[in-house]
Amino acid sequence: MLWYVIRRLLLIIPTLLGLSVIVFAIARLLPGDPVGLAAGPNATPEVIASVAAEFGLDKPIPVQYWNYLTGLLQGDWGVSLFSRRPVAADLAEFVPATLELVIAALLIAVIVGIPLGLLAAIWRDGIFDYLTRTVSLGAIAMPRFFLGLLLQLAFAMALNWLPLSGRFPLIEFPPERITGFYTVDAILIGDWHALGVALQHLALPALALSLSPLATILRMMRASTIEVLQQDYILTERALGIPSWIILFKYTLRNAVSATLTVIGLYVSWLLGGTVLVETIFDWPGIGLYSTQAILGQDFMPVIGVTLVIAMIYLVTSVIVDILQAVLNPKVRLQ
Amino acid sequence: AQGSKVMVLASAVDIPNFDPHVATGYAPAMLFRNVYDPLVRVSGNPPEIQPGLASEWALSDDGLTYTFTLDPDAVFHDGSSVTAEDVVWSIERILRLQRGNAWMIEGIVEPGATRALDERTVEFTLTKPYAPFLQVMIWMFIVNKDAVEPHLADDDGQAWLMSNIAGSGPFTMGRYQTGNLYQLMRAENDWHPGGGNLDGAIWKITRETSTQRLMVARGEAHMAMDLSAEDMKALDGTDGVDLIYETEYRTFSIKMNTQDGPLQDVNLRRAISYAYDYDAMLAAAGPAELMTGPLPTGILGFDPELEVPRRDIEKAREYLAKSEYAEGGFTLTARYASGYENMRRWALILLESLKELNISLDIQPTAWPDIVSSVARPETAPDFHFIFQTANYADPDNIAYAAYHSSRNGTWQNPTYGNPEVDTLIEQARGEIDAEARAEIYGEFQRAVVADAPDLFGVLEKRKLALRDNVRNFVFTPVAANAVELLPLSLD
Amino acid sequence: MSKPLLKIEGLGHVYGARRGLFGTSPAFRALTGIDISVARGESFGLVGESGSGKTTLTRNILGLERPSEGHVLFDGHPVIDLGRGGERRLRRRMQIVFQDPQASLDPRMTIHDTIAEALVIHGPDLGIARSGYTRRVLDLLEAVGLGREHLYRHPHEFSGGQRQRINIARALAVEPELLILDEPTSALDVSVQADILNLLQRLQKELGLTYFFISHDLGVIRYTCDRVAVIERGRIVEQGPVAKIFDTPSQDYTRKLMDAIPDPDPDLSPLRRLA
Amino acid sequence: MSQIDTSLPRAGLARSARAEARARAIYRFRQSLLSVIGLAIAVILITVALLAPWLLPYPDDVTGAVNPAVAFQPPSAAHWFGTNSVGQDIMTLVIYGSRISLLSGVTVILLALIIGGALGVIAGWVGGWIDEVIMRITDLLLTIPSLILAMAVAAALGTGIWNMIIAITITWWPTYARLVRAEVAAKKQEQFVIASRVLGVGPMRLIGRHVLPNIVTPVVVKASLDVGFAILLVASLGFVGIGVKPPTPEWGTMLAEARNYMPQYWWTAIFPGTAIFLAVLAFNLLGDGLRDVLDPRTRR
Amino acid sequence: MALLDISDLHLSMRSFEGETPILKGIDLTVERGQIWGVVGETGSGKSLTGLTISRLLPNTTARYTGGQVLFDGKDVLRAGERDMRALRGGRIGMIFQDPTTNLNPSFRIGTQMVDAALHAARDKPAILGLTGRESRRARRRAAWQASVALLESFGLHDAEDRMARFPHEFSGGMRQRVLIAMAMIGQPDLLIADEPTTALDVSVQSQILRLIHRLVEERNIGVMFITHNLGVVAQLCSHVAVMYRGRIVERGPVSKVLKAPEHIYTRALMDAIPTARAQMDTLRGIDWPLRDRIEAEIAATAKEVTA
Ligand SMILES: Nc1ncnc2c1ncn2[C@@H]1O[C@H](COP(=O)(O)OP(=O)(O)OP(=O)(O)O)[C@@H](O)[C@H]1O
Ligand SMILES: Nc1ncnc2c1ncn2[C@@H]1O[C@H](COP(=O)(O)OP(=O)(O)OP(=O)(O)O)[C@@H](O)[C@H]1O
Ligand SMILES: [Mg+2]
Ligand SMILES: [Mg+2]
Repeated sequence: MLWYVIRRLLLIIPTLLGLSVIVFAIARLLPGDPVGLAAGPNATPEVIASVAAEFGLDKPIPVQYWNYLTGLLQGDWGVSLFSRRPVAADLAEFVPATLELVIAALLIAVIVGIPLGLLAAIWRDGIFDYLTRTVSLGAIAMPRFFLGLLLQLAFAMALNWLPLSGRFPLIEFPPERITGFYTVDAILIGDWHALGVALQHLALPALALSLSPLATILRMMRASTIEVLQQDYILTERALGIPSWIILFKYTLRNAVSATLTVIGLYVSWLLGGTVLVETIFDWPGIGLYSTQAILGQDFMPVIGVTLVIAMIYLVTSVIVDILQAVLNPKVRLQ
Repeated sequence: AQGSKVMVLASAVDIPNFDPHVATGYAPAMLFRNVYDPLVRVSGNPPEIQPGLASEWALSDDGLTYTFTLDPDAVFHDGSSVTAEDVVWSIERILRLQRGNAWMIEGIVEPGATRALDERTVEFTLTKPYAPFLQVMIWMFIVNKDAVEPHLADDDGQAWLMSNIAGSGPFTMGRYQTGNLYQLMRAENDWHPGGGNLDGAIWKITRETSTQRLMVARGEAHMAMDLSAEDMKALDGTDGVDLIYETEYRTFSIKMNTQDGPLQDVNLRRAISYAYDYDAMLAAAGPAELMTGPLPTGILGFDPELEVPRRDIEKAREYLAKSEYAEGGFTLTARYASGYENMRRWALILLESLKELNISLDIQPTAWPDIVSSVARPETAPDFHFIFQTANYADPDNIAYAAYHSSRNGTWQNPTYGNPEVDTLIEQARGEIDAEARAEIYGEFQRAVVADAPDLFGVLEKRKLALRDNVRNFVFTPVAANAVELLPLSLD
Repeated sequence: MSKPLLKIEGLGHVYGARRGLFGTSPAFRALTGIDISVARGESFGLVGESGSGKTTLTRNILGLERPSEGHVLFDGHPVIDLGRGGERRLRRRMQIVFQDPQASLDPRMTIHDTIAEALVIHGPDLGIARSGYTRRVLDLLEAVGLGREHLYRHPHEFSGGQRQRINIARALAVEPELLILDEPTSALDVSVQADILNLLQRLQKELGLTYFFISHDLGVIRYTCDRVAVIERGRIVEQGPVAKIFDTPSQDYTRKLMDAIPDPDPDLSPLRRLA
Repeated sequence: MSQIDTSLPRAGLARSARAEARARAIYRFRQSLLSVIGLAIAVILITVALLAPWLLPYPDDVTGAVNPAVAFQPPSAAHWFGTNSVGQDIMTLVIYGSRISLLSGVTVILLALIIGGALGVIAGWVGGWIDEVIMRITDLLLTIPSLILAMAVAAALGTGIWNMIIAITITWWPTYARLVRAEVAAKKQEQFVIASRVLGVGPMRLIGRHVLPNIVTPVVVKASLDVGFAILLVASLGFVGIGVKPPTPEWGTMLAEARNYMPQYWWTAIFPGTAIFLAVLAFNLLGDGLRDVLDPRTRR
Repeated sequence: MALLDISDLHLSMRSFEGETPILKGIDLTVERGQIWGVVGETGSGKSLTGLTISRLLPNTTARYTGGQVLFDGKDVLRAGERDMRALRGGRIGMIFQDPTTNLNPSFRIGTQMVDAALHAARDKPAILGLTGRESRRARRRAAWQASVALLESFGLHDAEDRMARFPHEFSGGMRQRVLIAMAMIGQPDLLIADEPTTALDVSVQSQILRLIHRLVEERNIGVMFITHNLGVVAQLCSHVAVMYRGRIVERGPVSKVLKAPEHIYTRALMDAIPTARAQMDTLRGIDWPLRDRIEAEIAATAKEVTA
């Protein structure tokens, strides 16, 4: 088991390596002139050349890649052309914010989606089932940005229950950084006021982000529960007279969740991408916002950095999912 | 620092770099004006030069030598006092780096032309008389030489100054998060006389103007910097919010490619100048006024009587007939910085206007850096190039030199236009000290430019700001519109 | 006995040993030292438990798998590495009917198209012109007891027994010499099974086919085959004429297989005797 | 379970089983009201898109006509959906926007299907190292969130509908490569394919006649669902400001612009937003319904 | 009173085409100590008859249109779900065809067995040697021990150890034994086995048959053994019922029915079996003319009965 985990984690390295090649190629082979940006509006050709030299952009692309790679091994993720700040420092700042948002959204989706999906399967073809089926299809079709706007409109502008945007009140200081997750840090240092405030800020963006995965998890959970309920072993368990709540919440649930788990794992990547829009709307200082700015400015070092971080998170998640899968489903052997 | 007197300013613009000799733009300018000091400051409306680090200064009769005397109280944040040597070092650094605002003194102050006469006296020897000298000096910030020297490395300290402050301003940097917020805190040993009660300020990056508007309305921000006309209208009548509409030297014009493509033809350019629907442009702009020629209204030498094209389809057709493209039937490209709502509207108006001449328009919203690189050469530059220009100093030279002198070809302010006669006029005016004579030259300059029709002269948008009414002592300064100086402000 | 139609010599097959990036899946030896020869016109039976390697053997005979050792000779020629043309000629002479009648038919094709496909491929060799395909398909259908009305239906419109007839018709379309039958009736009801077995016997008599008949049902083998081989975990443990093997099995394994078959005569029940 | 009473083949064949299968499919589709609604919306949407030029109340607005005098009119008889910041009729823009959304949504999926499908067939059929290489590349691409990848590519290519379509296609083909590969690899092992192989059928014919027709179902279901998501991605790109060129009206871009006018000029946001929602919903419902019809096993 | 008494059972199943009658008047009586074999071709309704006895058919699609099923004198067709649950496991045990799919793959064998035992012990604590007042833990321990003992007695060595394993770690024959053990742990009076050996190798099959036979001998239970293999019936069963399209066309002691079948369908079935002793060309399938004759004979008997 431990050996398996180590091996899987090691396997991430070649994947990231391959990914860095692809992303680097995409970033450098596409048209667009990032140097113009770095040199500034009044730059003369000489200045542009010197900037290109400064960032090593005058070298052939393979050499650039090699330099990037060797830098990466030393913890140097390159420098933003635009701000000239090290990408690593920016990522350290923004990744926790995004992760906090994504994890919150995922928690909402799982905690609400799984029971609702189970119930919909149990009361299959009933009113509740019909309702959740309809609403969840709507939720999947709902553009996150539109939903975010509507949520802002309702809960921040009209009702004034929750803050409009941001991660923490501006003039207050967030809890001292331990993990970078405001909520977790607030708990760790026991600052309940900060926790409340952080949660208030988290609520709307997490909700906007969670709705689509929630609906998908619900549907998946419903489908797999129904599938499981049709299995022969359920008939056997019923024939043994085992009470239906044990059949449902013990024997069915685990099998159904293990089928749903894969979807949840896949959603992590989606959520990380989805933060781009949600962070823009809610002014959430995370990698989504960061990468949007970088992409619009064709500042490719941050873009590569963000991509690699997201891929890393995704790959680690899939290892976790596989481990959970193996815990839930003994047939899956960790090879 | 969790003091109650913290002012929140909502702005769309980030401060990616803290080096006052490198970064430009209004957000960095705001930072520099508050954490660094120049020799002289500007404030008020109309803007006036006031003492900064220098308590007094003098100009020699030949107009070539400026002598500044430093304020004896002036100290940097580390407690050391500001000396003439720091000033010399800073100016030399500006000239060495050739970035940021260096172009303002380029060719006027040569390296080595700044000398420390003693501990508190600095002397500048100019290569030629330069009327706006004091006005550009407000952008030359003085850095603590001793603080930077240990971190010089091989880049003249750029890496270090990018994220560190070595200044003498009333505020210093507190916590910050790139792309999100920057918190300024009152310097412990603030030496500046007078000033308000602010403990600090937060520059909050808020990209959506509607969010800025809501923040001000909800009291979450004290000032919003980038509001649209619609936002202002929406805020009108909101309790506790004051709206500020101010004229400033910020021009919008649509530059035409005079070196490549159909628009090389002056008659075609004239035809388009007459076809453009200026009234629609004004209507779409919100509070603004139309420009009369290349210079902003009210600046020295501005000619209100100047004959500029206004919409006149007859005349437009006449000129079109005179051009090589009498029939129309071709497509021109227009490029603007994506995200600028008003530019989008004006582009649509241009498209609509060109239909009258049977010309189609390909509108290309483009990332600003791409625009900058595309205008470097006439062949890659678009036919129409949309730009805002803000005068950083209240002098016509600012716009005239940057936007119409042929030596600036290839830059975003003047990609293609050049006319030897105009060049001569600009240079003459630069060297002339007598105001009236300068105004005369600029009058001639304006007529010459209008005759060439290189631009569609657009609008002067009013600066639109929203301010909570518990902010006291705010005075708008045109040349530093959003680069708010916090020192005098107070919060109730 | 003249030259055997099918000759298998020292055949061994090892599955797996797939090398992944990290670790290899262990190899699995499915067949070891198989020696079989089948004469023209006879019915050769192969019995064995599930997983004993029967299907693997057929795949090797058909040239769908490359043997790990030994070789398969059809009419004196190897069945692999024939090139495109040689392979087609071999396919014409050797056909197979699989266990699952449903899975062996393309669900999206009509019966006509399914059977005619064989003619499209081999028409020139068989001397049948394009215009004659439908006629020939009809003949084949009639030979297996189906009729004109079934021509343009899809597989799911048939019962299991009918589907197996279609499979047989398709296999016969190319006029093969050897027909491999991999448990052709084990998915069918007994009553249907009887029909198919009778059909196969009739066809053999009429067309002079050679059968290689696989089953785990000893009754079926006994009923249809002349000679039989017993396979246990990839090895032939016994082979010989049906009567001899069934009446005087020399191997424990064979005896065990025989004993385990429940006989429909209640008097022969070991349980009842025990009681 | 669709099972035909095998004990009674004569009775079962009385009515053509094909017609019966079709009847069953239509029954299943009709049974789900939602699928019917989805189909209806999709049909309306497509009709509107096709007939757009004749439906526009203010056709000039599509090509960028501006009329600042009537900016920000609330919905009224003259402007059912109100007007925007330059006085364009929002209904006109929304109707015309359906063309952009549908065109790009459908084109993206078709292109992705062709590219991904071809590579998937090669990978699944040939196997070996070719399979490894193709699949590793798709795996890699799939670890990058599609929105970010599409944004990056689109930003680099510049605005314009075709650039956008290319960008989205680049992010989308791997999903089809995966699906098709898995299906082809599975079908390759199916008995009926082996049976045809044993008959001497060559690889091209095997793929064309036996494998591809039998993988159509999951591919069509995924494609119809994906059209909805492609429309969503197009709108997302528009929303972040990387999309079509003005004056071409596009829903996401309209919504991004409208954002600045919330809540006063709510109509500028509500109508394009609802249009996106309905379009995506329609294809989701349709895909769901198709899945029920074509693939009864996964039904509920 | 008979253990199980099915009389004139009619069952219809609903699908989109409407309601189809599936069982058309089943009569069957099973006594303790009897092993009834139920044979017939596929789709004749064998499984549905078995499921009906434990009322395991979904009541959304299944509708009982007539007759009654008395188990120990109690009409199960009219019993509530709660009562049925009490019967299942504790009074009626069931095993099904495919041992690979009938065990829950995600749970240890022990977990599944203990749950079955605990359920059965709620009504009959004595089967675990309990009085009904023990703590949860004590009951669990007893259930565990009873399971181990039962598995051991079924010839599963190291049962203690195997209880902690997952189904996929077992061979098919072992799994089927586990399933039988699960069905028997509640010490039911009636065992319904739906083709429990069809998926198994012949050698394993004979072991399972022996096990079921032993259970009847030792515990004097009634068994309903569904199969389509007449050989198995001949080996194991005391009685046989032959089903054809929703009806029982012939029933009686095995020795009588198989030796001297009366009904034409039974004879046809017998003729279709290739045995080790069968001669060439003696097999006869059931073709259409034959089917017509079967139908005719059924119609005739039905008329006789009504007459
Ligand atoms: N592709 C494969 N890779 C690895 N092992 C395989 C493969 N195919 C079959 N085997 C193994 O080879 C052995 C023989 O399989 P084969 O299918 O030939 O048996 P069989 O006698 O036909 O069984 P059955 O009666 O169940 O059809 C089995 O243990 C099986 O698990
Ligand atoms: N859920 C259902 N809905 C509708 N009809 C059904 C359902 N289950 C079974 N049937 C039909 O009922 C009939 C009898 O089915 P049953 O499963 O009892 O047959 P069987 O005798 O057990 O056959 P086999 O030997 O194949 O197991 C078949 O015609 C079948 O199609
Ligand atoms: Mg086999
Ligand atoms: Mg059955």
